Amino acid sequence: MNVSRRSFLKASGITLAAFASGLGFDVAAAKAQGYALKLEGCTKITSICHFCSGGCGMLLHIKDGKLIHLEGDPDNPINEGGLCPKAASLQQVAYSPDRPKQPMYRAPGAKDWQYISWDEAIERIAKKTKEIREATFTKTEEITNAQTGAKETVTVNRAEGIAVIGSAEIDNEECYLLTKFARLIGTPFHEHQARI
Amino acid sequence: MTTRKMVFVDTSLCTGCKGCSVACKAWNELPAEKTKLIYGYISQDSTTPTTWTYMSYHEKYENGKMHFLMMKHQCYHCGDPACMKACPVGAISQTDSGYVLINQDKCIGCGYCVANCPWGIPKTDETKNKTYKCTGCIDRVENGLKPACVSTCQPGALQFGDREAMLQTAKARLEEVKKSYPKANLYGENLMGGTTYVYLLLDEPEVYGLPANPTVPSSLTFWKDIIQPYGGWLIPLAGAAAIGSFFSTRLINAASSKSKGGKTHGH
Amino acid sequence: MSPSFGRGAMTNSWQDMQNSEVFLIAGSNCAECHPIAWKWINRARLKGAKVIVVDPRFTRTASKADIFAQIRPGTDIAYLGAIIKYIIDNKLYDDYYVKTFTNALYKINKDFKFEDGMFSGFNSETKKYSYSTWSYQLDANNNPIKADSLDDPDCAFTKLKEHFSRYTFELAEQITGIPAAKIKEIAEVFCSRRPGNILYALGMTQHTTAVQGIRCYAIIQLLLGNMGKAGGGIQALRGEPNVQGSTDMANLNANLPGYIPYPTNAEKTLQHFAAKHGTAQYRPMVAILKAWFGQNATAANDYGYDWLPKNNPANMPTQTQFFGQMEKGQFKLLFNFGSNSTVSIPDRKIVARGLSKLDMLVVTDIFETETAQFWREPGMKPEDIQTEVIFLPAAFVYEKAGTMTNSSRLIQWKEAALKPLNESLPDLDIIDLIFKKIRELYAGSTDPKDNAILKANWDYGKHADPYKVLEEINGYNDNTGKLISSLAEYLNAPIGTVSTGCWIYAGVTGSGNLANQRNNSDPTGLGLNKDYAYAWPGNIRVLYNRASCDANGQPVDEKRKLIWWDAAQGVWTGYDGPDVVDKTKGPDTPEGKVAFKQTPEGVGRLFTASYTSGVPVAATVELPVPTRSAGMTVDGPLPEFYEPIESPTANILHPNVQNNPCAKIISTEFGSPEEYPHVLTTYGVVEHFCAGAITRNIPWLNEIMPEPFAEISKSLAKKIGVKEGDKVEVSSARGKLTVRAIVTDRLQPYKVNGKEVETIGMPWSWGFASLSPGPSTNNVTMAAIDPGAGTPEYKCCLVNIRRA
Amino acid sequence: MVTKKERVLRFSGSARFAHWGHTITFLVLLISGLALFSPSLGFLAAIFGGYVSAGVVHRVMAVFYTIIPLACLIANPKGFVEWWKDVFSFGADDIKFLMVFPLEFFGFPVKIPPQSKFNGGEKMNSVITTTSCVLLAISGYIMWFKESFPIGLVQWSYPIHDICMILATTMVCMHAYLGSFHPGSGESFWGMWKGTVRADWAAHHHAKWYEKVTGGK
Repeated sequence: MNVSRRSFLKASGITLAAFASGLGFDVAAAKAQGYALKLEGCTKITSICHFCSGGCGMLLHIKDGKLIHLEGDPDNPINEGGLCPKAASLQQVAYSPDRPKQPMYRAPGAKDWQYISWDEAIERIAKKTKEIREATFTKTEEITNAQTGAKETVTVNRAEGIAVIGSAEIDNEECYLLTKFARLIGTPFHEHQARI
Repeated sequence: MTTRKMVFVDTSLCTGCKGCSVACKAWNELPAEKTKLIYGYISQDSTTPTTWTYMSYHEKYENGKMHFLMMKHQCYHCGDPACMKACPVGAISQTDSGYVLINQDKCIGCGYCVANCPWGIPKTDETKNKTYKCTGCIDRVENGLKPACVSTCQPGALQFGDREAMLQTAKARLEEVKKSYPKANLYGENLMGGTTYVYLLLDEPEVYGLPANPTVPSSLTFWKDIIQPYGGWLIPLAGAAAIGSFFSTRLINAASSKSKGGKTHGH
Repeated sequence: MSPSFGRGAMTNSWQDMQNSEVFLIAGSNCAECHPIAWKWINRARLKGAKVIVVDPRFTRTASKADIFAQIRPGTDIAYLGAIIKYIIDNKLYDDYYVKTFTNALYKINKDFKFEDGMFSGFNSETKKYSYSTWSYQLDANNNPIKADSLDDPDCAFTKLKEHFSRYTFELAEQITGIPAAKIKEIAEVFCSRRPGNILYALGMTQHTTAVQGIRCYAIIQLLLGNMGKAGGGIQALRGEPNVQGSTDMANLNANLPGYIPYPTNAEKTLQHFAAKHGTAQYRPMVAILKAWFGQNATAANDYGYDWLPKNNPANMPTQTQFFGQMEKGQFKLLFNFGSNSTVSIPDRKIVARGLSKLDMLVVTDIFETETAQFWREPGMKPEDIQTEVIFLPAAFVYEKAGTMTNSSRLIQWKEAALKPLNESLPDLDIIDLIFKKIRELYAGSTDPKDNAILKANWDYGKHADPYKVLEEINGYNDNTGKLISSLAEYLNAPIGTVSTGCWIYAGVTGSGNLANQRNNSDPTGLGLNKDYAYAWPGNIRVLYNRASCDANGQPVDEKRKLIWWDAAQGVWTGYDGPDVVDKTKGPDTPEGKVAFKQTPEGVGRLFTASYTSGVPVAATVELPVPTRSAGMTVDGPLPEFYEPIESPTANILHPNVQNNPCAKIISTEFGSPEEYPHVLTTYGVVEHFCAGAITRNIPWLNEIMPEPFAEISKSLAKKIGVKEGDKVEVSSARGKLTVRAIVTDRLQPYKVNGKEVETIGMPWSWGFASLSPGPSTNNVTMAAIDPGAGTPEYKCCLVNIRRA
Repeated sequence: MVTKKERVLRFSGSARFAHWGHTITFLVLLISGLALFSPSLGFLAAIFGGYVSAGVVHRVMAVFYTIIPLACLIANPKGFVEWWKDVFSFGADDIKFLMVFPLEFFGFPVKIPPQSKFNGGEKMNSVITTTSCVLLAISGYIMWFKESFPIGLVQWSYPIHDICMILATTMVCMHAYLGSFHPGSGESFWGMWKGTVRADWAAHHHAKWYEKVTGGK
């Protein structure tokens, strides 16, 4: 009985002390803490936004080859660090699990893709290009001379069966090379979404 | 950093692009949520544990003239933060620069801050038992960068700087904007002890669905300034009385049994 | 714009918008589709600039406008015509500017006529105009005869005045649905504040009257003297990140890089080509042939001109028409680099029909687009589709080095920041690998037809190096053996001694990689940033800036000085690169007055006359080679209003000529206003991009804009018994789709010819695949294209709507 | 005269179950909840393995805390009715009791007026405790499911929960002490523990009730 009485007292004491010291609002100390920046130690590489034609500069922070963060490039005089939602979201493309991992092939009539190697893909494309080019090539055609009205045969070197749709979303060098590629293989049928 | 900072949200310049929403997610590494359109272009109409800022749109067609108002919402970082007052575990603190922060190590997700914020900004993740809200990008700010939302804002509707200077900018801009929008007003300059995010609204706060005069709930003041500091004393008082009685009854009993020859009180 | 000014590009820069006093934003929802514009428009607004927005919907752009007018889609020319009439009637034009820098005083051929909606020279069989009467009265030296005053009955200004005299504010109200008083207010505000800036985008170009609408802008800006000035100009806000570059690089059937006209079978030799297009095009043609064929291109073999495929003008399909040619069996193999036609082509069922007929479709893209998997769209039968499809995963923008050219012609270099994800490769490598493999297959062939492949200059390293390609684009000088150092070096070198893959880019790598310049200082405060990256041509930031100076070559606007004539040094100089013929020719010389040097007349063209400048001279070739021919508007030298192909009303200007007589119509199904009473307009939203192939795979963007919708007015909602959030079915004669309804005051019914009309607005960025699939609006749109630009009329067609 | 050996039944089984069930749940709720009352009492949460598990315990206990009295009410409504009848038969003797009680409490010999089954103090305790407990439960559930209630109600629930906690705890302290270590009330503990009390104690402390149950013998 004595023991329990003593323990009761003890507990009461502790509770009392706690109340005495702890009651009332504890105003949080407003102290500046050391906030670590996740960008520390990152390499900064600039790039250009992939959407509208603004040409806004993006700044990619890279650590150990990994993209840590992407935001507007404050030194680009066009956007001065600003980015619209589309551009600001672009870091989600870097490691998107939805990006196809390797070339894919869909056979005639097939219901799904199958993965193929780059070598196989390029081989198939090149062979098909040659096949179609050979089958649909127009070396010369007859035209009416607008001035004289005479019929004449002209060299046109056209691969009629091949069309190329380029893109306004790839780099200049790529656009240029695509234009060159199309015309070299013989197709003037080369367009892209600038028309849209 | 000792001076108070401020973000001036000039809704007369905001184009509602939601760039701030995405930049916030990107910087704070917050996952996307599955949404549906709720109304108009609105797919989010409140903060969530993983959405710390969102855009709202308000349409008002008056006298043949359309008003399409828009503003971003996030924690206001009050000068007198109700959330901080409500927090029972001291997880919420305020920096000298004016930012109100939840220390996630201390937060227990009780939600007291959620219920007491006049704008209902903090939100509790019930599975993690942690409450989250805008941090004002304190890590950026303390390291000399602008908050992510400010930094990304293309139309320049968000400006960041020392509070005094920003307020001057805001007031000057208000004068200008009032010429075309007579109801324009600054929202936050003096509210809740002066907020860190101060808005130039083109119309009355109610049009934006905002409380015109947000205050620290009186229940919270009553609770935290009266009940908790003083009311609690009742308990130790009762305890003390019990202890007092424990001894006094026995002392009196002993005294009286001496005088009455050891007879008990006879209960 | 090219027919008006000589170049078809945005004239000023994004940063330059801060210098404007007033904006007319019509045909662009730039707050959503070009958010960067608003950084700079807002800077101008903070200085007091006014913003006028004309749009079929009250958009997020309109929310920031001082004046907003809701217009019936496709009727811009009507109210713009009224503004032109207002400027002329009230003599608000800049007299000196108009007389000096435009062809206002040039006398027009007396046979030119405009009657009952048609210009003279129409051939109803070919649906094409002959330009013979759209010409100047010429003197013996082939120079246009100039009138003494703007009142001369033959001069272009008078023709303009007469043509637009019909366009009253009241007539414009009947056509556009904008109240006459509001059109007047727009005219007053825009004319009273200069410099004024006009911004447009696809809202203007996606019509069968695309070019003529933009011609109206050109006329307004020339009359007001806003061209060539800081804060002025016409900004064609282009749609994609590198659409300026891809057009510069001629991913188009009618050009070679640098806007060289693509040779047709009528130009059977290089000499014929030179005769047709003049030295202005002959020079770059030789240079590009030298770039492409290197040592194998010699004067003796016409620099390999023969090896190039020649266009047959009778069969020059544009992208929208490609799919019809596939269905007809012409095309068997399609290379599709980074575009998503299955979502983006109007009346889009034509795409799947076409693709199904191919032998092989090759798609490169970042994500698996709808186009790549067209064969498994719900409703398709994959087992019946014999097309082989190869999908090649492409590297994303920051995974590869290279340049992109923004809307204001700024060429910016970027390094690869990350390795391409998984096995993906830059498109450059993909093209390089395919070409090298094809060349391997043709190795040893002696067939002349294979010369193009075998004799091509194609060596960019084992892994194609974009900088090597850019150097080829920049070009080399045979005499020095070095890269061309500047545009001037290319222009001054004898023909045949320099090569360049794209002459307008000449100089970009001539003295180091100028596209990679990073000095962002702006001492002028005008936002020129001249040492940041490189703008073609010749690093000029404000095109036609000669027009910003007076008769003495001094800036007319002291606050916005761009260039001036330094008499002491005898040279044009300034903050910007002077856009002049010759920097040493002063303002008192004929050359020194030329502000629009890419037109044959050297002036801005109010009336797009058919004209080829220069006298016949013997160049290095035998045939006569004139110097420069004019860019033409194929559907008339002056803009005229025509109703959209599908319209709720008759053309009240000329009931017999309802539509643009030259429009090319691809769709085969049309709806009547009785059956389909409402006007549909389509657009993008800020949260998604174009066909959405990338943005619909970005969770953060799906979060802020999760689904497609149809915006309708409250009155229409009431009529069809729909409330916010209900599903509605929108249908046209071509197809239908079901989406969520947004009921809003931002659309209002309006009166057209006394009849109440409703506009329905729908974004088009959704397709059946991706993380956020949704029905495609292009199920219902119209495949009819502008005769000049080749752009389809996405922006208006007739639809019906009901509760789904 | 009653002898010391005789015992009288004071509390039925269900009443005792209700009392002790309530006591245990209340104490657990108190300890698990106090951690949130003041940051300095945070150590109490450690008993439960931290705030989060303390919160879980608090919520689980809250359910028992509300179910037990309700269950007993349903099982033995008569007992409840009697209890409350007695509690509300608050008369002059009860007031007298309350007046002398403080002296009695500290051990001064006083004359206690005749009391019914529950003395004036116990009646007070019953009213305050019951009110507090009902309000505690209501405010607690509002706080728990705050999304379902108007924000003003939620906000007021916090101070109300605390006030009720303070009152209830104060009463518990007094009640527990009086029911255990207070020399004068010791027997009442056994009343609630065994159900019966010594007859002589009953006669002395709850004369009215004693007379009523024993028929004035």
